[in-house]
Amino acid sequence: MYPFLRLLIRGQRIDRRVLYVLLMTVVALPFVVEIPTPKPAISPETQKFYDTIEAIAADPVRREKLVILSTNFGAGTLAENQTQTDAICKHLMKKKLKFAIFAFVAAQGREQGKIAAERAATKYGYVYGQDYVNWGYRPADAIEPLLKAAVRDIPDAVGNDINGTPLAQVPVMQGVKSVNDVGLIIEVAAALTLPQWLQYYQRTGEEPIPTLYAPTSVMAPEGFPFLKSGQLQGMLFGLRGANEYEVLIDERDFGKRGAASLAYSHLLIIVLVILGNVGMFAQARLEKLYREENA
Amino acid sequence: MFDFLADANTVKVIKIWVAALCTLGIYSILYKENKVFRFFEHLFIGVATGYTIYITWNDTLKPRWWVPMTEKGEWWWAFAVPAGLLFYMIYSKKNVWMSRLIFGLFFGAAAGRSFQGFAALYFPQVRSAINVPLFNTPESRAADAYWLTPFSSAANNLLFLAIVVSITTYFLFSFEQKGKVIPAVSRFGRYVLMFAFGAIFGSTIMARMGLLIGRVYFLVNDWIKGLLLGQG
Amino acid sequence: MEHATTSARIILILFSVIIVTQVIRAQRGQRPFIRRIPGLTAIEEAVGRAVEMGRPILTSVGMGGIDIITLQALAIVTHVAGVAARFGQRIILPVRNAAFVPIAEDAISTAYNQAGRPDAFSEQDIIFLSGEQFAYAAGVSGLIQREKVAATFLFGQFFAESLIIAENANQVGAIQVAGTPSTTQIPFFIVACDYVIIGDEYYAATAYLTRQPTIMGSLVGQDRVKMAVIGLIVLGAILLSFGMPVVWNLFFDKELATLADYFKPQGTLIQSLGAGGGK
Amino acid sequence: MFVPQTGITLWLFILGALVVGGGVFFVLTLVPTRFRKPLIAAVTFLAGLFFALEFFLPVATEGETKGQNFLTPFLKPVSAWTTILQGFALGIGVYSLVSVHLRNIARKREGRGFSVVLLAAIVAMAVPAIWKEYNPDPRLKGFYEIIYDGAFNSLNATMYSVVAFYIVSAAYRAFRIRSREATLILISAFLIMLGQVTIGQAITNGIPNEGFARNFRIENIANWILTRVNSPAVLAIEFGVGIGALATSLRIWLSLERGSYFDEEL
Repeated sequence: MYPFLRLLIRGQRIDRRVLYVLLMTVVALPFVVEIPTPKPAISPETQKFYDTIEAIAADPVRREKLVILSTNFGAGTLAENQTQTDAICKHLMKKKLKFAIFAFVAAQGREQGKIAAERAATKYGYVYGQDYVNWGYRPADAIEPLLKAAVRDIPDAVGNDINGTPLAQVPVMQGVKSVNDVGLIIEVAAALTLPQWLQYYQRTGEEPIPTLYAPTSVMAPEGFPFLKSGQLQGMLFGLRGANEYEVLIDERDFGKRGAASLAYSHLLIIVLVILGNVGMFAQARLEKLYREENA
Repeated sequence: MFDFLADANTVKVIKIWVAALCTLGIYSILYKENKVFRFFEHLFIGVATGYTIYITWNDTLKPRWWVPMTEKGEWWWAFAVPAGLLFYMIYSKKNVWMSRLIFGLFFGAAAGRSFQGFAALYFPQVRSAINVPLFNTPESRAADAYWLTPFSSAANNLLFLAIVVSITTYFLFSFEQKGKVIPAVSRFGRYVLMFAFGAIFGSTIMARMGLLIGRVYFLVNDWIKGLLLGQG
Repeated sequence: MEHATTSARIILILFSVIIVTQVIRAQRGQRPFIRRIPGLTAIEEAVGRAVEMGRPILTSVGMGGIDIITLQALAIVTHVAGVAARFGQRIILPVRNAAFVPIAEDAISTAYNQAGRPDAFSEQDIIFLSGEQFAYAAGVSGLIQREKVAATFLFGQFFAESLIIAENANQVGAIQVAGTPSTTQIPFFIVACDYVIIGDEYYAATAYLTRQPTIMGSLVGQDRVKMAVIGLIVLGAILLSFGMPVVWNLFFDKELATLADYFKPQGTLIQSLGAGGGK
Repeated sequence: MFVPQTGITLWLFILGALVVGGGVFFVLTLVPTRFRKPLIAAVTFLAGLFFALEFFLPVATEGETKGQNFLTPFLKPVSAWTTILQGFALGIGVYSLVSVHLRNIARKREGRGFSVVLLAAIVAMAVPAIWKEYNPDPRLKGFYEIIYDGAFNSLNATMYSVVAFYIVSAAYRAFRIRSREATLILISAFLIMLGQVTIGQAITNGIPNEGFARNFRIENIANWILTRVNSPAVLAIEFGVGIGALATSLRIWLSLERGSYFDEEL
């Protein structure tokens, strides 16, 4: 009786282990087989992210100031945050900007920042200490007082770099004393680590420091109010943002292959949800038919 | 002894094997809770605790306390020992209240900072919520404006206000939400909330898939292709 | 804003006075009215059904450290423990912040004593799992699956691990109530839990559950401040449409020299006016 | 008084500080019960007062201390002391974890093998990590790399990625058109998903990207939802939570807070 309806009904009760196997295959496929996917549309917040760095590099005064690259993420969000950090390092080095890596929530943030910088340094001839520095990690609970102290005296508040040398003695930090010597703040985040910069650093100098945000997709929706209020000048919306940013700085790498897996995993969810709903309606219809028959 | 640990290549191979086994071990919970998962769960908690010990010592206590005290002669850092000991009074039956002194210190400090926190985080938000003029909007004066822009931007701003007001009404608790207007506004607020949560969920799928892609890329590229098939 | 501007001082002190007066008035016996939020019936129901199933209940105070939101979560978990204790039901509370273990032990053991069942409480059930976010999530998932928990009560700050915990509990058929001010994690709780307490309801939950005059008074004060902010926003938007940015300037983060400056559009106002995105 | 010392006098001063600190510690144990709560309230209030005053007090408008009030210079030492005291609290967590698992082993509880694994893992990570800072032996560095990159990093990333699987099963189960709210969540989630992925964007690629028509391109719809619906919604929720946090801070700062932790007899 009604075999077609009965088949549809099974669509709403697929065992979750089948779903997991389906997801694994759909995600792994693009890494085994080359699957073409269209180029991404560049979203406005990614374009603003790119334009801000370009504008600072073009401005003779601001390009001499220090860029703080805050890498607040751990191993958990490598696919998104590491791809973003790799692209940012390449862009900063392409534009010959001085930057400092700093982590204050995820302890491994300092190691992931180091890896990204070293990977790009070989290509762009950047030398540690000369062109960039790594301030290392400070515990999350002490960051607010530390930032408040760093408004006046960065080398003293931060203390020493990842190798233990006091910041005052690191060549790239020469002339960098107070918040007014910082030209740009870039926050790569896996959790809520943007407010500390906005609360205790961004607007404490003579003029507000342009701030860029590279969160995971889960944190990104909370960034839009800050873009609208002018507290943020640009944002990379997770892996999607990283993929678009890679297109803008034409350094396509992990972003492109990842985008294909992304597209098909989303398609899988959409198909499954449709199947689930169709199955539900089919069951309702079948029950109605039975009631009519027995009535 | 253990000289292989000095050779970079062997370390790289061992590292990839360990990482692959850990990855598959954790994924085994997707099938069902089993002994293999329990092993990697406990391994994970242990390694994570070990890392926290290392980071706390190496990045905080050594450079900011031990070195200044013993090498730079700043002897007053020694007061940190009795102060830090207050934490451990939680284990004393008689003097557990003393641990409340240091917790009180931290609660008080966090509370004291909340004034600046509130002003610095929410004042710009209030300004952006006010910054929604209902006519002669800046978008209508912008370069790429076309015939609809004045109306669409005014409508957008009105919607912005309606959403902020209705959701805040939903979160009012000091009176019963009766009558005709308030429950309707509150219900609209709840529907917008649900719509917004759906959007947040949709935009987060991207992030989670990104993580899975990272792991699958490692398994396929570094482990299977790199080690098993030797295309290293 | 490194130091308060004059208007920030006035606004913040005004808000603080509103809240503190309501708290003191409530403490002096004037019992304020708080409407019952639907989420709370869900908590009572969930504990009841969990007790029937006889399996332990898993609770969490979230991923925060020694902070205000985590203490608030502890108040709700303590209430749940009080209800469960009457039936001698076991409560498991894995903790992420080490320093919070003794505080939680204090609160939960008191709840069991007050319910007259000190025997049902065991210190073993309040354990520090790990400070690392996902080691904590792995530990909680393992606990949920092994203990086949009957219910989970997840309150406090959560991040990406929220769905790991909620979906594992869903698989063992646990009844789930969650409450978090972390906006980005609410959608995950909505799809995996039976009931979710959203944003500000989180603070209302403690007020209603504990019936503490202080917290109820504070909630009334918070409502007053919320209404004030909404009033200022609507007034500000209307005035701004007529080109008068006075309310906007009240919340400006630079010190304004004279009273007249409050009526003149400040530099960034024009630039931010253009920040609207809609076409 | 606070002058750095060297050599033997340094160690004498340190010993002196420990003795004085220990003395204060002992005196504290003698504080009678009825003064304990007021003392805690005073400590909490003063700690908060420092930061509140530093923020609220007017600042010098010119001269050497421009933009500072008399409390601002103390921010740095307070930050240093906060960092260090936070570090001291680490012992509690390690103690409570280790004691639970040692008890499992001692009492031969079921699953004690896993407790051995856990304790061994703590040592296997902490010892080489700290030791490598003092001993440049490459074998140590190699072992640390295996434990950190091989085990810790992969466990962390994998556990995080498990969420992707749960998203699929949760979405499949929850996104059903059975209530008005569930349908709203389903529609907005779909629109955002399609708007963010190249395949979704391809559906509406045909529509020109300017003028009125551009509002029907899927990525612009998704962007409109995120900027025109999500932004005010998140803003309104965060307001409530922010005011709630401010109220809770005030109650704790002024020790008005009640509830089991605060009322307990000391």
